[in-house]
Amino acid sequence: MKPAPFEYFVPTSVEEAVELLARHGDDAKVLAGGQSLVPMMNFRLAQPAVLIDINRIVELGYIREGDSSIAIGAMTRQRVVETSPMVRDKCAILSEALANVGHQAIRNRGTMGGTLAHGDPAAEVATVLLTLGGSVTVAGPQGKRELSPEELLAGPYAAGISSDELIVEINFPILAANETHGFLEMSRRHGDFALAGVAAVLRMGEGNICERARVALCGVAPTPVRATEVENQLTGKRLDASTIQAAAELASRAVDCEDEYHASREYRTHLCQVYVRRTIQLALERWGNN
Amino acid sequence: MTTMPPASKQAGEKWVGRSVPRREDLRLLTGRGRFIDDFELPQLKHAAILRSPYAHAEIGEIDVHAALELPGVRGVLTGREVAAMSRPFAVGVSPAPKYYASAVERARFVGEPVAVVVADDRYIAEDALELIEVDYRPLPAVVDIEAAMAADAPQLHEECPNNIYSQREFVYGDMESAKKEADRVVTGRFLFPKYGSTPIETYGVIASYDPFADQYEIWSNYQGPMVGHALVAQALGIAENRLRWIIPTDIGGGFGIKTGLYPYIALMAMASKRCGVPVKWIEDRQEHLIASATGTDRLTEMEAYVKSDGTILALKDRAIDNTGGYIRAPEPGCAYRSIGNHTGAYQIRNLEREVLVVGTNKCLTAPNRGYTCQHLYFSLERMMDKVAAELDIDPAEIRLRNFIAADQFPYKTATGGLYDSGDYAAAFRLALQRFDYDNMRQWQKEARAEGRLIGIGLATVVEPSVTNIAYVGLAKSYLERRKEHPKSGSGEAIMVKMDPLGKVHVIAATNPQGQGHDTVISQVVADQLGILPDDVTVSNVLDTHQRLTSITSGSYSSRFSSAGTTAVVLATQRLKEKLFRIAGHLLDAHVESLQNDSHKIFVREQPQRSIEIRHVAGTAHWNQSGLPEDMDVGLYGVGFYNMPTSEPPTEFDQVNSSNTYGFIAEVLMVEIDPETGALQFLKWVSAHDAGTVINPLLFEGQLQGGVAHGIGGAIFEETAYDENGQILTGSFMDYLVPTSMEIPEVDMIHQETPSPLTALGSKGTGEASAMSAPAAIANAVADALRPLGIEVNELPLSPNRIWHWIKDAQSSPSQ
Amino acid sequence: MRPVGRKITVTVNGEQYVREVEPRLLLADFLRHGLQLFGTHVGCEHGVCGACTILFDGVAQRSCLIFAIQADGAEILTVESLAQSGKLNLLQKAFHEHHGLQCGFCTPGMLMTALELLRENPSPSDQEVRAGISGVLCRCTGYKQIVDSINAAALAIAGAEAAE
Amino acid sequence: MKLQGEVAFEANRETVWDALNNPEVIAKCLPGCESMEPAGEDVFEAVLKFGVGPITGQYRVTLKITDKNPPQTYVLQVDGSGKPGFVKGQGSIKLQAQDGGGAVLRYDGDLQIGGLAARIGQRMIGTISKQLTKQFFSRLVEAAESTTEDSQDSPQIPHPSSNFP
Repeated sequence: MKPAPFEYFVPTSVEEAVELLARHGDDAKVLAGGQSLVPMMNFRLAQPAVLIDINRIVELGYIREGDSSIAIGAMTRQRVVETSPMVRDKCAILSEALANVGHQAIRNRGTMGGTLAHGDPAAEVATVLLTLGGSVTVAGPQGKRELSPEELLAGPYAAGISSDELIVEINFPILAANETHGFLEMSRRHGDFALAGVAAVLRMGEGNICERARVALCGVAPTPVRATEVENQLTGKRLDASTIQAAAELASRAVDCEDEYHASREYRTHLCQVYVRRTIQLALERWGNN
Repeated sequence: MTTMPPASKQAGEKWVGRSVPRREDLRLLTGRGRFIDDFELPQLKHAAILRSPYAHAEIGEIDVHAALELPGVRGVLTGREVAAMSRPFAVGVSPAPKYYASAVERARFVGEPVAVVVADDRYIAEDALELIEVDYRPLPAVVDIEAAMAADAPQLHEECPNNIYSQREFVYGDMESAKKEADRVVTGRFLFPKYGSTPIETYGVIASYDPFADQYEIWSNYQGPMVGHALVAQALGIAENRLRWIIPTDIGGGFGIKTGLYPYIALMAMASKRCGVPVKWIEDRQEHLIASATGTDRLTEMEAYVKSDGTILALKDRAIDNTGGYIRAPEPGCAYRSIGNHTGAYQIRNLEREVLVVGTNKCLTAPNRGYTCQHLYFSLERMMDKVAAELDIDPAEIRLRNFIAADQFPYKTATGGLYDSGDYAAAFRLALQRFDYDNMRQWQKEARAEGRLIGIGLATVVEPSVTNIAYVGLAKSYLERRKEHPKSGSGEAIMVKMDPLGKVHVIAATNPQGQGHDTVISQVVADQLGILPDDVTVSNVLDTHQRLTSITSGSYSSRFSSAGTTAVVLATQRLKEKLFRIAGHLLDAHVESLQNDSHKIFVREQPQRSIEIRHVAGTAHWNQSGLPEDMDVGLYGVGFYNMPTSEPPTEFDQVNSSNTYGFIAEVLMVEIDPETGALQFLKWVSAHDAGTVINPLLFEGQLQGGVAHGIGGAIFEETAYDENGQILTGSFMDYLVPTSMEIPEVDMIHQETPSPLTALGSKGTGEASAMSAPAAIANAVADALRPLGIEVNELPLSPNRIWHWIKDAQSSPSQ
Repeated sequence: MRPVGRKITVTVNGEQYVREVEPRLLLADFLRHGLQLFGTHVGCEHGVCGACTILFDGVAQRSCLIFAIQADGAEILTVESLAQSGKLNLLQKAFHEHHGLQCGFCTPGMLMTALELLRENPSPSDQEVRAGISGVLCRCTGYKQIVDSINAAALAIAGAEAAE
Repeated sequence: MKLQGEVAFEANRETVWDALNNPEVIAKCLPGCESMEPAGEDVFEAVLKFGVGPITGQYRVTLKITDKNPPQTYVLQVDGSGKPGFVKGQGSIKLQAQDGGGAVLRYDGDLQIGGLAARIGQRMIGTISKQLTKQFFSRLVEAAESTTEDSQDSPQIPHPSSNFP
């Protein structure tokens, strides 16, 4: 298990990286944390002719608190975000979701931009972004553009980014005082890819009325997906066991997955329902405890 | 069990029984261990293996030109060259399918070697693999045990019609009377999956061929048995003394799986010869997961003939094992290894058994921690619970009613096993008490009433250790066996020598993979000589040219703590005898009148008549004429111990397949999430009787490790295939080795009933709960799901599987 | 390894090395075969087993998922750095006393992981220890005695610090 | 692995049938098709190179069309091998004319994926195979429609979208 040969570039600025991407096109792959790419290269399932290592673009490592969102540089390591007191305080769902990404040594090197650019169907960070409705800034030959999470996840493996573009920043909205959240996932072992995972953010009003619901699922479709029918069902309802259950039952409509060795399609579909319910309940409990 | 701090270092104390921390740790904790990939040789080149992507395919032309032209490539060895340079490996069935170190005309499982590239480094060797063009002509594949025997199944080998490698029927006792006497028959059908142990260090071989001496030198982390040495020499067509085989001191885990490594030794020996350079091959994880070895999968159908009071009169079973694309020694051992303990911990005097070993397009098998005892006990212990349920007797009670009693030892089983010692009921009761069994049963009732799925699982099993190689003979009938030389044995060799200053060095070839043999040896020798463990150094390298070995050498079947330590005692006693004879000669005293402490030997009744041990030792080395006249020079002792109970099978197919027999009782409780099928352990007590415990710290380590393997097999691990023979678990992302988060705290208790066969009374304990945990967990899950009418007859107990069971049960109309 | 590619300067266990590396050379292979530091072990080469875990600029990472060329200018610590002057450090000592290892193959990765764990959380609960080492697979011990070892090391380190 | 689906065309059935039988069109619709050469009647040898997410694939594939029943059905056989292993499959393609013009294509295939991609990419290959299949048919729709718009003689095949990774 040794990678095939490749040409190696190590730009120190975004401009330089973008220029290299433009020059090498589809032959090139961006190397960020490498926690998904390098295993595939070691298996020789990925054989990029050119590797553009962006680990030395120091300008891409930051966490900045804004008025309504947190801007995170693409090369910020997942573990840094997970343990950031500010992130824990302002966007706890992100810290909670990150704790489910592999193991600590993986998160120590894995980056925020890397996980989004890889776009795994079970990716927790993308799921949170989809739930929060944040944005991703990419740099390309035509300059920078901003993508919604939906645009980023237009198809499997972050199909929304073209091969000459580079993620430079991710914006996560800050959770408002009237919002509560939950993130839960089920995996075979601690740290494994989720069989099914759920992120939920609920804007709550008087008397446990859900004013707005954002719910996304991971591991159950070609990309992380919003469970819009669940959201619609929750919106405007007073949350209790029966309204939550009624909404959870609609989770299966968002599922589009294959039978595979660890879980049948039917089982995954069912897990969504259970985990949506549990996640909403968790969010509600947190709201109640506030 | 608490571990004791190391003893104060005073001579004369007993060291056996103490938690002495391991001397091995010092190098392993500091990065100074020496594992196979840490060895380098001048001019060493590196091999990579091209492997079949097909489960079953004819192999046409192999075009290696482009690979050979790649700079840095030193040569390529193809399957046809392997066939020209070697013979098929011998195996204990006839007719035997031809199995070479590489596929020749046909590949029979995904990952079977097809060619070897030798290059300046592994990176280039892997580049070259991509340049080899192989003309594969795919054939239909079969992976299912029963489908393999069907008339229209793809045939793997013309020598083996219906893909059957081995088939035998056995009858022990008086089945007819037992059947007549029985009040009921309880039946079961069980499928045990294919999984391995995935040691964190993979296989590795360094092979160097000397064309002038026509001799091979091999370094490898092969774990034994050294019958592998004979098999490789035979395959290479050379005398065994031309194959020097060295096994480094440090091996990164074995668990039986590394017994499957020897064909690669032959392959790399040929690659070295073909390319004219020493060759190193380190298996990568993908190669390991798809093509090294796993345990067999097994289909068992079992019938129990029982009395209404729960007495089990007889068992009838049919078990089909699957050794994959070929059958490789020590297989068909999978089917026969546990025959001596086939009736487990119970007094079952009658048994009818049919055994089949079939081939499918799966990777090959090897012993895997427990070597099919987990398969046996999965069916036997599930049957005990089914009998209990059928008769409405508590599952603990049914076991107590059928146990072999303490006063029946040594106990000869119906199949010829000779259980050396034990008190099963006492050990089991200890476990039940610690678990608070009666109260827990009551609590379970209450929890069930609340709708919770709580299950209590029991397994009470016999842990056989120290294989007697005779059992492989059962693959052939008595008439066939009679034409061959009988085979038996379990021998282990140790040499202990004393230097001129009276310090001791032990020369061992026990081939440990982390069990701490060197520490144990120092404890045992210290006790025998009355000295300190620190005064004993140990060199433990298996080198067929420099160490005493036998066919049975190696570390497998939990041999060391009993056979190995007995050889240590014998060797030390012989050294001591010689030391005393010299001392008697120098003191002019009878040997029988002498005694020693850590420094001197003295006359018991006149302690002032003494001589320092170092002076006795010094005399032996420095003044050889000062020795007694009839004594040869050299101050050493050799112990070569073979268990007296290792005998060939009888004409009635009875065989003592192992030599010491320990006991394990598992009592555990699980809760299943009815919504997700996820399983959680609530409580677990595991009682073990492995005779005298030599080092409680190390003993506990073996037990905890066994639990983890048992949980792996029960819940997480499977070498899974699709219907075309494509492997689905080719990485650690899909082959699920339990992490620290999946293994619960297990409360270990132990009881000691010493073995009369070993010098210290110790038995083996290295396989432990790997044998019993799958059965106990399955019983717990079955107990939890009983209210839903669900049968548990298959592993692994993944949440997906459990959830589907629950769903099917809930959607099927209630009876 | 062939001396092609680019020159890197890397500090390993306090010693500076200047070497030429091919870009695709994995850091684990560089440490082992390039620098002959065989203490770091390779168990899966896809980032799951954790045996190759080292400290890269002070942080625990898989050396099988990093190219050696990326270590240019980095400070790396491997298991060989732990014992000083022929003496085990407190973590190693705890592993020795509590039988936190058997075959020793996962041990280097386990130690480097535990080192980071105790640095970040000097008195972890059992569950935190288990979560902390969950990225390193051990097939021998069943983890129990590793958890015991790390707990004991935490106490020993706290004791030593209090004594200072 | 089952690959099943339905694709609606604005183009009429005959036009779609022609596109389905035009090697040039097929070559342009196959994701990552680098070359496609005839190798007998209704048999083609193609080289496919694609990248989905981290995975790069290169296959040499033989495509064989059998059981032709113009303009309604045929059976497509695929047999290929390459760096990440091999693919082997067979699928039926059925065309049905729609009342208000246009056509519906139903495909129903069984794909076997072996080797490296199967054993490592277990959780990815289903998604990827479906993605590539969808991509083929969406390109076919474009191709058939542009044929209708322009002339039957010189089909203007759009280039594969460049942002496909």
